[in-house]
Amino acid sequence: MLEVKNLCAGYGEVSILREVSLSVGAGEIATLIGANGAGKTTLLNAICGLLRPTAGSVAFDGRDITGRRSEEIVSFGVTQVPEGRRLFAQMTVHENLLMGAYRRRDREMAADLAWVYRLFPRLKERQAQRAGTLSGGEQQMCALGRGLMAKPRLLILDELSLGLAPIMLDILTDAIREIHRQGMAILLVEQDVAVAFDLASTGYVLENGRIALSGPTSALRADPHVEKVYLGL
Amino acid sequence: MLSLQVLVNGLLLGGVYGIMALGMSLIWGVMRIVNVAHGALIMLGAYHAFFTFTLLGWDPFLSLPVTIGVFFVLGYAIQRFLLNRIVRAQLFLTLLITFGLGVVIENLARIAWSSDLRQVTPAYQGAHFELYGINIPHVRLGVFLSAAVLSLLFLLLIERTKLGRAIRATSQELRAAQLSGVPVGHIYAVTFGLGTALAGAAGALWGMLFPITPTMGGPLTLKSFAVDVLGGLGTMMGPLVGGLVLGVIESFTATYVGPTYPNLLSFGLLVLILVFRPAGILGPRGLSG
Amino acid sequence: MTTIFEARAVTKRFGGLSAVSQVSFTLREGEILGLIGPNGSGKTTLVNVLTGALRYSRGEALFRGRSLRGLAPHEISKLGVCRTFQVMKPFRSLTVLENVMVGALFGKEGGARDLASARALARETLALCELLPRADAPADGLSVPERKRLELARALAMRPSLLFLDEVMAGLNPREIEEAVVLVKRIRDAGITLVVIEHVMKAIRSLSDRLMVLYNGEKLTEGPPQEVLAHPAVISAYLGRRYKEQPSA
Amino acid sequence: MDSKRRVLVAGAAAVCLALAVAPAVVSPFLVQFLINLFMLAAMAESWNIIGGFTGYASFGIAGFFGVGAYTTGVLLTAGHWPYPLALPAGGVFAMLLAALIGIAVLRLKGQYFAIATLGVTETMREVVYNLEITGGGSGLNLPMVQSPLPFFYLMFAVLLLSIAVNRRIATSRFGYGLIAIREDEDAASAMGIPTARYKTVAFALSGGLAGLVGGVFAYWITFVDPTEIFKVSWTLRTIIMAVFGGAGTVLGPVLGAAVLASIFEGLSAELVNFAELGSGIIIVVVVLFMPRGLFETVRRGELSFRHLLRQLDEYRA
Repeated sequence: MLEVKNLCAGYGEVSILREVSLSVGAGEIATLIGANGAGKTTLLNAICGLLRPTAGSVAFDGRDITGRRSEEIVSFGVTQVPEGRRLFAQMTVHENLLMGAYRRRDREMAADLAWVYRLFPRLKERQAQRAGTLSGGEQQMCALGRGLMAKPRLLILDELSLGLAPIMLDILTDAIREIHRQGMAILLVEQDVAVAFDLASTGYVLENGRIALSGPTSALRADPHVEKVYLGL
Repeated sequence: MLSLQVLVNGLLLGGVYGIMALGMSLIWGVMRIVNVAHGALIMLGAYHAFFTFTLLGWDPFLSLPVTIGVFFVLGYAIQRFLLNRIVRAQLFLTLLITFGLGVVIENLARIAWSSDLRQVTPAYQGAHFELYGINIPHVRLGVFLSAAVLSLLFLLLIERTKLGRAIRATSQELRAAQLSGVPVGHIYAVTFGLGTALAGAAGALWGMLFPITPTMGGPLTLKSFAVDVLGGLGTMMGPLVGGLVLGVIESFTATYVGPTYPNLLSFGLLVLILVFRPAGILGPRGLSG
Repeated sequence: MTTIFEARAVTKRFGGLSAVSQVSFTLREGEILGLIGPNGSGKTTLVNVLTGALRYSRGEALFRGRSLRGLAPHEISKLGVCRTFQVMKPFRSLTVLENVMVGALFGKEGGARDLASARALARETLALCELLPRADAPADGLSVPERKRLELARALAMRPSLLFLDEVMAGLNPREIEEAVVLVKRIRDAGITLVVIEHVMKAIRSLSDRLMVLYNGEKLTEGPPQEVLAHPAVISAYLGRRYKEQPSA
Repeated sequence: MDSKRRVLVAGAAAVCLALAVAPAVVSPFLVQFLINLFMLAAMAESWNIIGGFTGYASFGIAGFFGVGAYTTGVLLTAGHWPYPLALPAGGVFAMLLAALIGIAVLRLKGQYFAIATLGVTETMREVVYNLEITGGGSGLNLPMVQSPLPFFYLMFAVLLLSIAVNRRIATSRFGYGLIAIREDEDAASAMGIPTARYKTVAFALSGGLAGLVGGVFAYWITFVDPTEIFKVSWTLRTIIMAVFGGAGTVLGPVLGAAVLASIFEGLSAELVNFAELGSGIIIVVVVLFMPRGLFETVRRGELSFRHLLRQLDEYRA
């Protein structure tokens, strides 16, 4: 479904990504882990059209989407829930969710909205509330809901676990499993190694702009390098 | 009874101040651009109303929708082909380029239509009526009501429609808007178009109350600044509240202190508010950063 | 070794949420304290409060017995308490050498106040940080590791007595981390007390004399690295719930 | 001094010599043009201290220009002060006023600082407009001086002073502090720079120099009225010259003033009607194609058309 080949990107003269390749199969959950500053968000921005890559290619369902504008990429079915949630703070929860469906012309938006509210009942309670007044976990739910409203075929989650209380994390990971059961492919970019390996079947380890390791998460979990770099024991 | 008359005069004028400042506040709120050419666009709006009135015989109030349409297209083009290129440049470059634009517009007008004073004088120019002893000229009331209706329509557009949501989303969280599929370049152009349409309408209304000259723009840009800062920069209701408040304050100062003092007050107020309460009356706290 | 620095119940609240609450610790001269904790645990906020970038909500900190509460950042750095920034802040239009000269010119009292001696001190500091060959390059042309070393060099040129290093090793590959560890040790040997904030456990373990762990703005524990890293609460707070319990997925 | 600097100094000396002799040789029209050029260059240099080095784009330079003009004018007429005393007094008063206003206004950043300084200028005009001593709306008349020669040398002296101040700043600890504030104020403060104090001093110096220029201008033109002297276009023309020439460099603003003043003057000579229009178009073109200024663009060798087009995309939405 998503094919990234030898992607290079950066800001001004400083190049950050150096020939990164990764792929996400249909209906699969893949994860990308790495220390902050390793280039994770830069990679996502290059995929989603916020940053023009300097080399390499990005393909989705066989179609080359390298360097296309972000609004086009969303309508192709690739949606990113950005790091730090970035909700429209002054707008209500309901309006935030509607914004997720900005590109859609179809009729099923009402049905999708109902599904999101079933997935996150707390959002339904707070739908008329301003998004800025929600707690950290609730904001994360709203951001995830907004992404789902775009009815993507590939959902990219950037640092979902950031600053979440454990119980909230469990709710969100369960939600991800439910979403995955609906057949949606997910690319999980994470710092929390445990959550990442729990959910994803394949994993990529990004270090300083390069894919250092990749493979099934079961293998990665036991890999000494991962343990050394990400736990330092 | 005089103070009631002064209050009403202030409020009637405050309506135009509000609509004038609303255009600037919208452009500032969404793109963080201070549009120094705002006054020049208002001047163009006045001339547009004047020429549709004199050449085509249209009533200035009825020609408002046309003015709004024409100026929306003008604003959309200015942003799309000129300002979108520098929207992420440092601040004073955006200030400079809009200043350059203002000078170009002002001088084109001076060359095309000369500098002599023009005035939109519909048949009912002199008509007025009494209400509890207060003299209310038809034109001033018409201008106030048009400004009120326009503000209401504008607020509905921003608060209730999908386009309005996209504009608000872009102003609050640019990256998230892009990731939700909002074509940001287009939204910026629409926003500048709306801001220019409001400026054009304000110009048409202003032209019914005061003389029209190519150089009327400069002071109006500064007045819009003062109203926006007073009301709360970048908020929707701020400019309207600020306009009414400033209209009343100026009206009282002109009557009780002296005709030359209102400007001193409005600009002095502008500086004091910026320094001590930059958020203005309605704005959120801590906008000074 | 004498106590050089003492934080007493330092608290910082933003609205209702307290980003840092009741954090107290002491530092001995020439010691390296490692400060670790998951993202959003308040590490950088704590440094911002101690170095004057943010105001205290409660508590205070003493440097050589003198309270730092209420002082502006430049007054604190004049006393010799300096910091580097997690998000690097080079002076882009200046060269690498000029960036470091600013540190020399405005650092601790009694330093190089004229351009010539500042330039000399800057060169010395660049040599220490192995950046001398890049002295005349513009600051925005540097690679990530080089920029990290520039942040370090700028702070060193201020001749600090106490230096807060905020994630100078983030994003470095293993070899670059090794070099950074050597460099930090050299700084400590020059008699500077250090508080090192890092995620890279390997570096923290080899550098720190003592470790302090922050979690949700509170001090979870403090002590020698081996003891702290084996502490169950640290494992689960820092690593996340499930990694250890079910190794096989 | 290495050879490059020796050439530079020799060149500057030659220019000064030529300018010193010029008034006796050249036509009265050109003398007026040169006085005007010196004035614009001196204004651009004074703005450069706060806008170029410190990175705080003040839109209030016309305000202090006007304060200087009025102070000198009032001291000269009502106060009967001798001009050699009235002129520096005007500059000092403008400097003190700038320091006072600076303390309040410099807490603001970016757009808010710009709008506040714009508001300051407007407020100054309205104050002068309503004061008796300044002649209110009808303006202030100063004693006539026959030949423009003294103003030629005086304005030139003020220009040299403003260049000297810029040079002194550019090569001093204070200058490095200002540049650090421009580049990143948080980092500057953390590195020990007393940012509030440095910004206020820079703002005061800038205001004082502009006041001096105003003092010379008032006596040269012998008539000062509020709407003319506090005009926003004074401020913005000054800024565009500094930016066009290269804000943040010592001689950039002077270069910018020389080039643009000649173009504006040339325009107004031929197509009198279109001079202002021309200046507006130039401002738009300069910001679009050379946001870093002529000086920097030439230094980077980016004057070619291809580079200029690439410039267009740098700040795209």
